[in-house]
Amino acid sequence: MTNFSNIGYTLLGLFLVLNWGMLMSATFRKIVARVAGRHGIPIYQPWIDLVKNAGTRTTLSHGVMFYLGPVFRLTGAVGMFLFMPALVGVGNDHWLNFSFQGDIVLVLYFQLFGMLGMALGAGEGGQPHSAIGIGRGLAQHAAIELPLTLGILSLAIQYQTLSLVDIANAQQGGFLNWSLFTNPIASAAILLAALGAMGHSPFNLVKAPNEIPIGPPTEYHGSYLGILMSSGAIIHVMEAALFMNLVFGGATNWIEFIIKTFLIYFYSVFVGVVFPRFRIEQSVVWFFKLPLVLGIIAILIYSF
Amino acid sequence: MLRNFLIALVLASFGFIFLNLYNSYEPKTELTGIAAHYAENGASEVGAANLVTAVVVSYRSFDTLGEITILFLTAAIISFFLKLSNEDENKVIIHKGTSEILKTASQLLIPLIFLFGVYVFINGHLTPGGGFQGGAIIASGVVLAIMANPNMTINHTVIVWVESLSGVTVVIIGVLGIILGGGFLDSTLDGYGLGEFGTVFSAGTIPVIYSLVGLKVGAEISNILNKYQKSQKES
Amino acid sequence: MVDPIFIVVAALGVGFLIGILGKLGKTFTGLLSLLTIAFMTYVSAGWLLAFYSGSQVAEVITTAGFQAPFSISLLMGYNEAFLTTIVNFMGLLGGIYLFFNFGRKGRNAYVVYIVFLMGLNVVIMSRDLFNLFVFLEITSIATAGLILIEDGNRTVGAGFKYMLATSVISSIFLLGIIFIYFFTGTLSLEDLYNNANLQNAGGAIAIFLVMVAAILEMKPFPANGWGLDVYEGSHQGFSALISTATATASFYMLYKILLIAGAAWNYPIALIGAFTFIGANLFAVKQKYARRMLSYSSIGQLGLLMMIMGLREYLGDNLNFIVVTVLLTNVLAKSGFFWLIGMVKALKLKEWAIIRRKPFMLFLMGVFIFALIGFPPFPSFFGKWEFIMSLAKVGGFSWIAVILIGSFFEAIYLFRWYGMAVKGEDIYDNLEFKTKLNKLIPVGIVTALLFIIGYFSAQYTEAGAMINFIPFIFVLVLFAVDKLPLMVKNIASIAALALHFYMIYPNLAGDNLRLIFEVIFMVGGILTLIAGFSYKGVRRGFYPVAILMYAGLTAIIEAHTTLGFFYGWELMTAGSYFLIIRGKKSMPHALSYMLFSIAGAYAILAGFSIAGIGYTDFNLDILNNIQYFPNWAYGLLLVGFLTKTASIGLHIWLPGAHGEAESDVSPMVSAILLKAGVFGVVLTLIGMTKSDFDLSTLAYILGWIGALTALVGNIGAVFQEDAKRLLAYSSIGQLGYIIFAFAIMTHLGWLTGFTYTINHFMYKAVLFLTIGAVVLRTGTHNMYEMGGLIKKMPFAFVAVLIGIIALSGVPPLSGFTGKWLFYNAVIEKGWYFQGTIVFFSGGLAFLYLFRLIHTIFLGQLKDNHRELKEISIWFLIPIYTLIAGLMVFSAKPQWVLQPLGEIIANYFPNGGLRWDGAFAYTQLGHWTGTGVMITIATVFVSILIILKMLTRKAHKLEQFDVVFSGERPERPETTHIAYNMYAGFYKAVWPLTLPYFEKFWEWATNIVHETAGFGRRVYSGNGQAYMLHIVLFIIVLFFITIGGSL
Amino acid sequence: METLELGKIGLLIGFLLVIVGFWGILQQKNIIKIIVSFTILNTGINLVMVALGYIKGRTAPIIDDSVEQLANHNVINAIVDPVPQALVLTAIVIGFGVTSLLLAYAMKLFRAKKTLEINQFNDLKW
Repeated sequence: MTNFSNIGYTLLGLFLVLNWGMLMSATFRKIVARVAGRHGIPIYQPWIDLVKNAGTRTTLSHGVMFYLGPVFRLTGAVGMFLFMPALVGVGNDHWLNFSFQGDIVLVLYFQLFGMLGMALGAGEGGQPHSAIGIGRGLAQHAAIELPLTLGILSLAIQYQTLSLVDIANAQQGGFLNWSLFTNPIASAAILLAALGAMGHSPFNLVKAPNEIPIGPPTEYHGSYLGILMSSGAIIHVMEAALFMNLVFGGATNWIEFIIKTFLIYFYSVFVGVVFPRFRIEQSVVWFFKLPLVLGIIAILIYSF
Repeated sequence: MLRNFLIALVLASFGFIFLNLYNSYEPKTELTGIAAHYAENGASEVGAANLVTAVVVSYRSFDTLGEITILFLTAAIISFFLKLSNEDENKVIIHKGTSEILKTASQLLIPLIFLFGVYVFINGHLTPGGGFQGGAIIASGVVLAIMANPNMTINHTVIVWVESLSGVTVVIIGVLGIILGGGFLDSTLDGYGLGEFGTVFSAGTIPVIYSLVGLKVGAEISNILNKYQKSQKES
Repeated sequence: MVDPIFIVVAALGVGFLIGILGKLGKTFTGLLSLLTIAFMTYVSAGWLLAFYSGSQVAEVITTAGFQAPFSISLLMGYNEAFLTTIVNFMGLLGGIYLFFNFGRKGRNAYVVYIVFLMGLNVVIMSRDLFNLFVFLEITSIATAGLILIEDGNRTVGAGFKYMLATSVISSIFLLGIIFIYFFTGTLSLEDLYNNANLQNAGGAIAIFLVMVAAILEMKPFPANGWGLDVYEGSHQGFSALISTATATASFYMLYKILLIAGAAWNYPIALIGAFTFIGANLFAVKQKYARRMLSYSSIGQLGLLMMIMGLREYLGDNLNFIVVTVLLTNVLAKSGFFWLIGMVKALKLKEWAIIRRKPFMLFLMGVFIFALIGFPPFPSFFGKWEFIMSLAKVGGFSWIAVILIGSFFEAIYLFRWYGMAVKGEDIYDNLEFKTKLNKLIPVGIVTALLFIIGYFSAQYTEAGAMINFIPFIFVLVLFAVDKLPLMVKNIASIAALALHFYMIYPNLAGDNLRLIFEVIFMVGGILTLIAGFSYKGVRRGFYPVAILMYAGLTAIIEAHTTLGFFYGWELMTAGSYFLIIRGKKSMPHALSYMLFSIAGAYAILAGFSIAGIGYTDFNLDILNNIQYFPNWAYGLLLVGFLTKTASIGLHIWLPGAHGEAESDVSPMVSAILLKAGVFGVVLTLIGMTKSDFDLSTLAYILGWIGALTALVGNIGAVFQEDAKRLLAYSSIGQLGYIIFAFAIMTHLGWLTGFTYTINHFMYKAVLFLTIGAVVLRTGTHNMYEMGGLIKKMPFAFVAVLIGIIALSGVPPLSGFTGKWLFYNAVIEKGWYFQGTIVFFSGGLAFLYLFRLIHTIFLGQLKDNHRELKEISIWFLIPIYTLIAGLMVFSAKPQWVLQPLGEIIANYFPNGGLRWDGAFAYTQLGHWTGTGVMITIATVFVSILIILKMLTRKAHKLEQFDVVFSGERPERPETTHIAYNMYAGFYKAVWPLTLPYFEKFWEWATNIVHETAGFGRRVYSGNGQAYMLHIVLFIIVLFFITIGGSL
Repeated sequence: METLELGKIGLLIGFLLVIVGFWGILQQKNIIKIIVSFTILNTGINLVMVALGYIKGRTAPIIDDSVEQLANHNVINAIVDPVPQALVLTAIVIGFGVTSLLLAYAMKLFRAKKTLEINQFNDLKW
């Protein structure tokens, strides 16, 4: 059984993921700008922001919970990294991180750790926009839950395991073994849910910049913001990595990891640039339609 | 409308029931059951020539006690039901006098009626009649008296005393039956023989009981009448 | 013994004498008559004792020195002794009660009263048909007189109707008697029993006539308008006697005549009884006036007695026990009730709020109501139990249904009334009531007797003798010392719970299943009681009922028999009802709670009765091997328990009941009480696992019920504005999870179920206690009226924070344990859709939980809350104790899950968790609570340190230092996002939130009320119409019974 | 048709009176008339009782010379059934009691509402 011996690899992986995440978000902003016909930021902007934020002298606090909010958030992000394997497949045991501590259920529920803490922190800020954003976020999350759960259940039944590692390993040996092809319907449900989970337009209700100026983090600045940015970066990658492991056969080396996460991430980004933002009820209802149906079918296949 | 229909239905159905009863009725040809026993042994066991009286005062004396109780009960209830408030009580209404004939006739008749009543209950065990009948006759005398002279008042105390004493005595005699006889209300007490059959002093305690009953009934009915009459005063 | 004839002698002797002695004054007359009645009681009681001791044999008393049939004879047997004792004793009490009323009417009233009782005695003892008639007339006339001891036209009218009715009845009776004599030549009952001469058409009719008369004396539905009017119109002191003494006598008269009529009449009698029982109780539902409502109730009881008589041949040895208990309960409780009404002059039900001015009277009222409905420990509880059990054994399920439905109607109106008395607002300054000693004494005596006889009837039954009454006695003690200060009572109560737990622990040590629940009940009880210290003053009436509930809960756990279980169940129901109704606006909610509980209890009762078929004893193990109709038995039991767990459709009572309850009561009824239902479900399911039948369908349905309940509960919670209602709905949802998990019927499923049970106990207690305490501070339930309280009560905030993290199932707290097991159990079982619904509900939990903590503790502090202090220490103590437990369970789940696994292995040996140190494995997944806890803690702390280093001197902002749309808000209200928080989400899911079930139950209620309102109009109040009813009743009965055969 | 014997006639008339009584009780509106109807009803029943005790060609159950002659010293063949007569006696007395009480009630009712219409007296209902 893997244990804490390869903690070094884990930290290294974390570092990689953090930087890759920032790079990815920069690219994202660039693309959006180009689509809008602007020039956009330089690609190294995120690092500059991070350093600048970390360096700010004065920091203001609304209170303890406000202070802890970002900590929760980053813990959630790091935890998500820890409880998921970075790389799977033969000879990658040292890249499995702490995935031995729990299976996919742990991952799914641990996402919420960060969300919740962040929500509370922002809540203490007393900024109405935060509350609005959080409210939307929770509602949408509940809606996403349905197709996602159904899809994941379907996979779990297919592979007769809940362990993310085993699921990913089961898909090795040629892309035809990917769930995407072995269990297309469940994959479809999951990927549609993924759009919501990634939180880009049309599902970026939480941060909806020009409605509730970036929602929850509104009140955060300086070091808080720095922490939030890094956690955001990690989360983006790990969200993608989650779906990679579920549907796209995981990654056996970092190149594969980077490519796959990049593609998955930008799949949501591109959808985002094309579609305008939903209103909350539209979003919820949308998930109750096609994704839900797909999910149900995906289950029905295994019910008989 | 529905009501009338229902009533008609009810009456018709009762008719049907009674018809069935009537059809299942064959006239008796001889005495059966307890009646036969009474006919055969009534004279010897009870010693009353009037077998009805034998049944009423001896065999089924417990019922008779109930009868007395009922009359007594009715009188009691009416006496507090129709009780007058004090000012009503003291009010005096002068009824206009009745006809001379009635007055005179009543003066002649009332003693006779009382006498007849007494006769009827004293001979209750020999001839048709008995305590209740006698009592009723006496009460009818009282009615006549009241009619003849509406302003007369009956002496309440006397009535009450007669009522109570006679009642209590009946009960006491009944208890004597337990001590000296075969059971409660036994009319044949040891050391108090049946007497000679067919004479007034025969049939054990029956004449006594019946006389008491007669007094009691008379008193009670008069009492009730009295209350009715008085209640005219109620405003 | 004294010759019974002296009952008559004494009565008449004194009666006649009073004519003269009356001169000596009313008081003397009164005392003399009481003395006489006392003597009569002494005689009959003497006989009763003689019979009870067993030495005595029945004795025939002849009159006039001749043997029956030639003379009238009386019989003094066991029955006669018992019944005459009832009559005379109640007569004595009634005499005391009415002492001065009689006095006002003059000496004759006493006479009539004595003769009335004497008449009843003879009616019971007489063995001669015509004599029966005579003394029946005596009693009717006496009744017609005694009605008049209360003045007023209503009274006179009632009496007149009564006389008309009885005259009709008696003439029918007489007609029958004379024909019976004609055909048989005798009048003695002995000769008439199975007399060959009555075997012809005429004989049949003759029998019919006497029979129908006897039945009519029992005031059968609908030919009983006159009876109602008498009960209502006459002085309540005397109504008490009609509904007890007279009822007893005419009951026995009917019995004696039924023996002439023969077995052919059993069924009709039972049927008429059933109609009367249901009809009367149904119509009573519509009543607004206490007296009349109680009259209906009395007639209903007569119906029940008739049912028992008609069905007596099925009841075997239990017959006497059933009759005695039901009869005695009715006699004592009903008379007590009428006497109570006589003292409380309130006519309208809602005016009864004035009874609160004398708490003792309120207590008495409660005793009578619970006795009438048949709650323990009162006699009728055991009587009805035996009755139903015996009926089930002979397949009389429709009769059981009748009894339960009728009793349920009775519960409806009695508890609505009681609710008005306990909680209705007392705005009737014009009304006041005096409690004279001579009126209190009889009421007190019957109350005491109810308890005593209840105790002895428990001892009579084998199962009842096993019940431990000590907790209940402690409750009575608490009632007695209710005036003491809160501190004393609270300490005493806590000590009592602790002591009890200590004492019964050895018995449970072997049985971990029960032990878990006992711990939840007792430890939970102690913790929630601690919160009570924060209250000031005396807090009247709280501790008795709280302990009553805990007494019931522990009785459920300790029960070895179905009877014992049901006993505990009913105690718990009663206690919780009183706890709930204490809330300010709780009147309607307490009522619906009670009604659902009683309906549920009856379902359980029916289930037990079916389960008991084929068994002689009531051992609880019979549930493990139900031999007949297993689906019905288990189904009914489940339905019953699901009413307590507030499952979908049966849940509408919970939000109000839990939401409006007092701050420390909500956790009692939510975190603790609901587990009783869970325990019941578990017991039933255990039985189902052991059963040889295939009950998978039942479990499957249960699974869906659980899932849908979870959905309904959580959806409901999302859109609440009231914090406590939010938590209440959340409880519904949580219980849904639990039911679902147990319904899975696998090792993992049950492990999940137990995990959730324990978790829910802890975090729901934490949340309810905290929110309750906060509500005590803020004085409002509405979340949008709060906000920003984290600054004022940080400890409360932390408590809620931990509570919601645990409830929502976010790692690393114990809530996740449940979620993780859930996934494994669901996939293993293959209930994907139900499972998904539950997971979705879990998602909804986030919405309401965030709303709970955000709108209360975060956001903007309200101006009127600036002075608030931290919640009371007495709340914090239990809260943090529970949190400690929660933490241990989270960090070391194996400490709890492994023993649980061992328990469950008894029922599901395969497919449990495989433990490797702190690592848990299933076929599908793996997880380590401890490890995750450590990891997360490490990460969290290190990040915190980093942040600390980055932000050395973060300085505090003021409340309004936020920029909102370019404005700096000065009013918290405008800036606090709380009201209708999830409007957008509502637009998406509103169809799920419609009150379908509320509508359904509303509809059902209306049906009942409309029916009652329409049906009761047959009682037009016109005496002539009543006579018409009577004759119609005769006709109809005639054509139903013998009309056809002619 | 053959001539009805006395017993049957009594029985029929009795029944008739009973039915008439019931008719009055149910149909009459005036309380006094209702009470009268009750007495008719009772009379009917009493007549039925006596009729049932009747035996053709026998004399009253009083043992005197007439009985002696009728069936030389054999009372049992001479008299009609004494029991019904005893019962009738009781029944009459009871009837008297009831009637008098009813009349008292009638007085009170009249005092209360100055009317004897039974429809007027339905204070307690439903």
